[in-house]
Amino acid sequence: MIKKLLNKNKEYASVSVSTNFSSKNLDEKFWIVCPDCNKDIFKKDVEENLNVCPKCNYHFKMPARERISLLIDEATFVELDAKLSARNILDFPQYDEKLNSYIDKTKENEAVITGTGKLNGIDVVICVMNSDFMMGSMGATVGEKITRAIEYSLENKFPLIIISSSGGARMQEGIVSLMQMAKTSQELSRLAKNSIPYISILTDPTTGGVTASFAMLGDIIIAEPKALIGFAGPRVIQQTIKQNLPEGFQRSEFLLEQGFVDIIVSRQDMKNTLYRIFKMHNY
Amino acid sequence: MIKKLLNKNKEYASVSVSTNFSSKNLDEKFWIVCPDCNKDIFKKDVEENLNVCPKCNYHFKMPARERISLLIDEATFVELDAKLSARNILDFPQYDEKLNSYIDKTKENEAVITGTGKLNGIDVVICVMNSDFMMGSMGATVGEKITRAIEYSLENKFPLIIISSSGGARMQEGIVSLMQMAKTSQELSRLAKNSIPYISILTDPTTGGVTASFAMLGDIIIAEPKALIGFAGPRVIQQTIKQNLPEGFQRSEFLLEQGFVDIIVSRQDMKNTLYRIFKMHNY
Amino acid sequence: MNTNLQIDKPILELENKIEEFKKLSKESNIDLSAEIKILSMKLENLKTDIYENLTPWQKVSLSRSNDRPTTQDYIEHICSDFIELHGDRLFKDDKSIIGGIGLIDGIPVTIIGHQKGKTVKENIKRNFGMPHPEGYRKALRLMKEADKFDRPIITFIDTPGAYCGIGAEERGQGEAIARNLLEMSSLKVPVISIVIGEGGSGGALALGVCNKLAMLEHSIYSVISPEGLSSILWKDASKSSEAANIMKLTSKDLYELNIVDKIIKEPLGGAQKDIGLVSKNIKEYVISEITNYKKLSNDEIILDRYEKFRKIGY
Amino acid sequence: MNTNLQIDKPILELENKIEEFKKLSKESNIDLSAEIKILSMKLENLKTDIYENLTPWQKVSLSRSNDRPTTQDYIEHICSDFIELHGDRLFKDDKSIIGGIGLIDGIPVTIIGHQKGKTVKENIKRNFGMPHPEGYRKALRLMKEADKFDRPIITFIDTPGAYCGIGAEERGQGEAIARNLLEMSSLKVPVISIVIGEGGSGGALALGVCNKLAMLEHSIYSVISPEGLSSILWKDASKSSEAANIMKLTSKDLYELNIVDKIIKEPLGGAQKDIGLVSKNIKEYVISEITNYKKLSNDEIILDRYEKFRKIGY
Ligand SMILES: [Zn+2]
Ligand SMILES: [Zn+2]
Repeated sequence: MIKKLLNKNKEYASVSVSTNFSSKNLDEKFWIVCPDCNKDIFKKDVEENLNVCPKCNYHFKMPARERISLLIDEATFVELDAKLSARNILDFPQYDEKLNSYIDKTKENEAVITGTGKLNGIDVVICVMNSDFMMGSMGATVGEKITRAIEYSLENKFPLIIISSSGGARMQEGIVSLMQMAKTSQELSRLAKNSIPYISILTDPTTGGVTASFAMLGDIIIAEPKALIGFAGPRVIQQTIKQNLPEGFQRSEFLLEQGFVDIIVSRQDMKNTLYRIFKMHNY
Repeated sequence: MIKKLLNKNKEYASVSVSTNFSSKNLDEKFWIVCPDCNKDIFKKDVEENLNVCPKCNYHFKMPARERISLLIDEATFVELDAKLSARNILDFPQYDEKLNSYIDKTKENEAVITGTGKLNGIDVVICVMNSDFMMGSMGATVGEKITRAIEYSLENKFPLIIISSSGGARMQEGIVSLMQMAKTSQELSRLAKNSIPYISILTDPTTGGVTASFAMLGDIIIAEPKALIGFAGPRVIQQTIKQNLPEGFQRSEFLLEQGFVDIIVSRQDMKNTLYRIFKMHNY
Repeated sequence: MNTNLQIDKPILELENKIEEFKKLSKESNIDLSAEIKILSMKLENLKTDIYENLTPWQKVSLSRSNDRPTTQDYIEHICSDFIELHGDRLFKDDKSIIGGIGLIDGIPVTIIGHQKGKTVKENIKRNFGMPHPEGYRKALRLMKEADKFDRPIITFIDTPGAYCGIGAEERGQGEAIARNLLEMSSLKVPVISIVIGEGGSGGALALGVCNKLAMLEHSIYSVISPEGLSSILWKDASKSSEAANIMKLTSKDLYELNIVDKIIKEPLGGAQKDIGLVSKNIKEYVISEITNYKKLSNDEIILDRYEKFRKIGY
Repeated sequence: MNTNLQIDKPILELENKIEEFKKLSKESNIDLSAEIKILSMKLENLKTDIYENLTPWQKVSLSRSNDRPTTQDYIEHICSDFIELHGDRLFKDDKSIIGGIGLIDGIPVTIIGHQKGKTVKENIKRNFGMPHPEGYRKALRLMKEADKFDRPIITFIDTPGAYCGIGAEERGQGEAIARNLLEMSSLKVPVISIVIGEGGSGGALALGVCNKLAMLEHSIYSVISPEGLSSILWKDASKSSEAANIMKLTSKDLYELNIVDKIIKEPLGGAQKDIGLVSKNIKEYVISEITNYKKLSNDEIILDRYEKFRKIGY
């Protein structure tokens, strides 16, 4: 079923390939080099393998809509607040232009897609951040959409899934974007008080204000293999401390070791793992 | 007032001096060597200074009854469960003899004194562990007396003070002594739920099962300067890891640095500090 | 292992003898069936005799032996599904304690236990089942999650004790254990603890503030190790066997002291002879207790646990 | 300091001139009182003119200047008694955040704030007011104690941001900040936050999930530093002044954005010119808010805080 969906949504798959994969030679239409194992791989093999390197299990980025197809039963997804789009609250220079160009490019209105659907028959609320849209940064609209999704989860008692991938707060919305960290976190506190499970899924990259708010607040925190996860980005840290960072620093496996991630789950097993978790929460 | 009390209870003061102070020469009746600053000090000067070295503020051990005099307003202390004494639950060899010899030597029935009294007019419950009695070890009776004191605090809504000094669980009472850690801690959980403040005072030495239960559970944890505080004793650690321990390891100042002690308070300031704390808790 | 073999030595000798007789009978075509039958009966009696009369020190050895089933083994046998969860969300994932959520007969539970290794390599990874503070903090985090989602908690106790070391002290070994004792007392869900091997002091109790405490027949639970006691009492760690004799650390002792609620039988020779059977016994016990506690309110569950410990020693 | 002097340069020049006139007048016995009066009026106007028209970047500089009063200064001035408490009970006492209990006009409160140093030595000890995770965890511990004993919480915000470094990431800087945001939202006591200097991003917000947010007039609060923004936008950290202009980071900006509830006036020249006065203003504000919240139930206090943040941005 997944393969079929991927074929259907081929547009997304190829977008991700052209923007994220590095090419080695003129055959770049067909072959790419895996950034992790450095091997040549046939592009189509990656695409048909959920954007996962068939040789080393490296997880390439996956477009947000494909993630929904991956996890939500066919034809059950109902999007929430699809029309909500960012506004230039601070009259920040060139922000409007930037927004419009991302809207054109991604055919999405914001850096998060929220909605409800069924996961192997279980009603869930799902938010998927879209790192193709302004690096998945969180401004007022992203914060609002996530907050409303949590409220939807609260009202309907559906478990909540948030798939993060973000560069952090959206600087063009200044302090308002910072405050979205508090806004989303406090909404999660209401969810927690009502004992509705929230599963946070961290994908490459999850940093900044998203890491420092809802992404780290899951009842269970799942990471995809080798995803970059941190508060400060590695370059900023390197500039600050003026020394090299240890191998594997801020990767999923490191966070597991340090005690901040519950499990690392490959894309292929994600839906079933979520299903098992919800079963263990009486769904 | 303190000085007067010390003179009144001279018996205790001299007990502590003879057992705890190392002597340097034949004048040991008058002079002692401070184990911290290594200076010769006139024994009487120490005794008149609350068993604190006047040269370096080293806190010598202070007998349990003197601690009560130090903190509780004159003639207001009412002892609880004074008669309760340990029993040889496990028929442990030579335990009865050992108990009797300590009872003879210390004129106390157990390794903790519990009671109620006023601290600058504020009603409090106070427990003082007595390291002269079998190293202040906690068996069933110590656990029971502390538990009852907590219950007394709970019933009367008096703030609780426990002054710890203990080598840990009493091995002669085996598993029953281990379980006192749970018994006292769960009673503190009731106190906490009722928002009655509990101040834990750590004195030299506080280790083992006492550290791993009520001693570490204060709303505010106060340590006397340079007290040894730890779970495992330093000798055991040294034997295990086969390397020297860092300077100052497991001392009050180290625990403050590591985040496990709120404040270090000298004996001279203890009563007033407690008073200020209770004032800030609406007493 | 050594001690295990020592305990089993007469059994193995007799088993060998029976084998010889069988071989002889077959090769020489002599009818030795009567003799073999007698020897087999003798063997059964010998086994029973040895394993029902293990000295405390033999039990200590058995409880520590490398081939004794661990928390992981029992989880595998009693859960139809299990997901291990990691980390204390503060400092580390301590591998000497494992925990996660699982299904037992369709009932969601949280299971937490000390984890020893069976090989040297695994034991190094597991720190021989001796947790650092972060292990207890991971356990507490998982217990609070269980509390939030109303899942009964099962803990498996199997540790020589909390680790003794600089890092452990620096990060508050005492605080971590104490915190668990306090927080476990107010859990609204039932906690069933089972000592499956070594119940070593505060490091064991930090997972053991429970509504019901069970022990596998040959497991032990004590305030100090026999080696520790013997070196304190007689300045001689080699008298551990004598120390064990006076310590009251066997399941039977603790049952008689009213501290243990249930002794779960092991097959002759110990749990490793039939993990399936022991797991079945554990599972039945756990399910029956969970069923009992279903009838109680949250407050009653807390009170039940409170009363269990309140009365100990007085 | 440098920038402070820069801002004050015309003021100092005029002050010097007045001094010269006075000296001249005295020495030469000439009556210059008319001139001096005019110059003094001019000085007052100049001061007002400069300090009421500070550019955002000047405010950034002022908010960071070494002589700006810190959390400790305000605590000393507003509390009749204060006891600093230490440690997160997990890993460390982080000295870039201080906290404790105190009395303000006899009312018990918990006060927590970022702490910068005024000297290099002190700044190293305080890590320039940039907390590690253990700082936020200490703050949370103290806030939960406040909640338990029904003490209002006052937080002083003054940090360049949460520290960026290996240890901070290893111990979960993101988790620590996130946890505070979540836990602060369910505190049953009122939280009054006051930005006294630099409000730097998530590291500031982790002490700022409050019922009322006040800012000292010349303090700033932003999602990123002007240097950071300028290097992202123009690959050039030197254009910080331009960045500051578009960031909306002054107290006035935040007041107009409905994020700040109150601007606390500073004397001309900045808070360091009259700590007593600024402290008095802070104290009055805090007491009036605490008095207001006394009338609310726990649930109403939580709801009040919730609504404050719920509406931000929409
Ligand atoms: Zn690869
Ligand atoms: Zn001295």
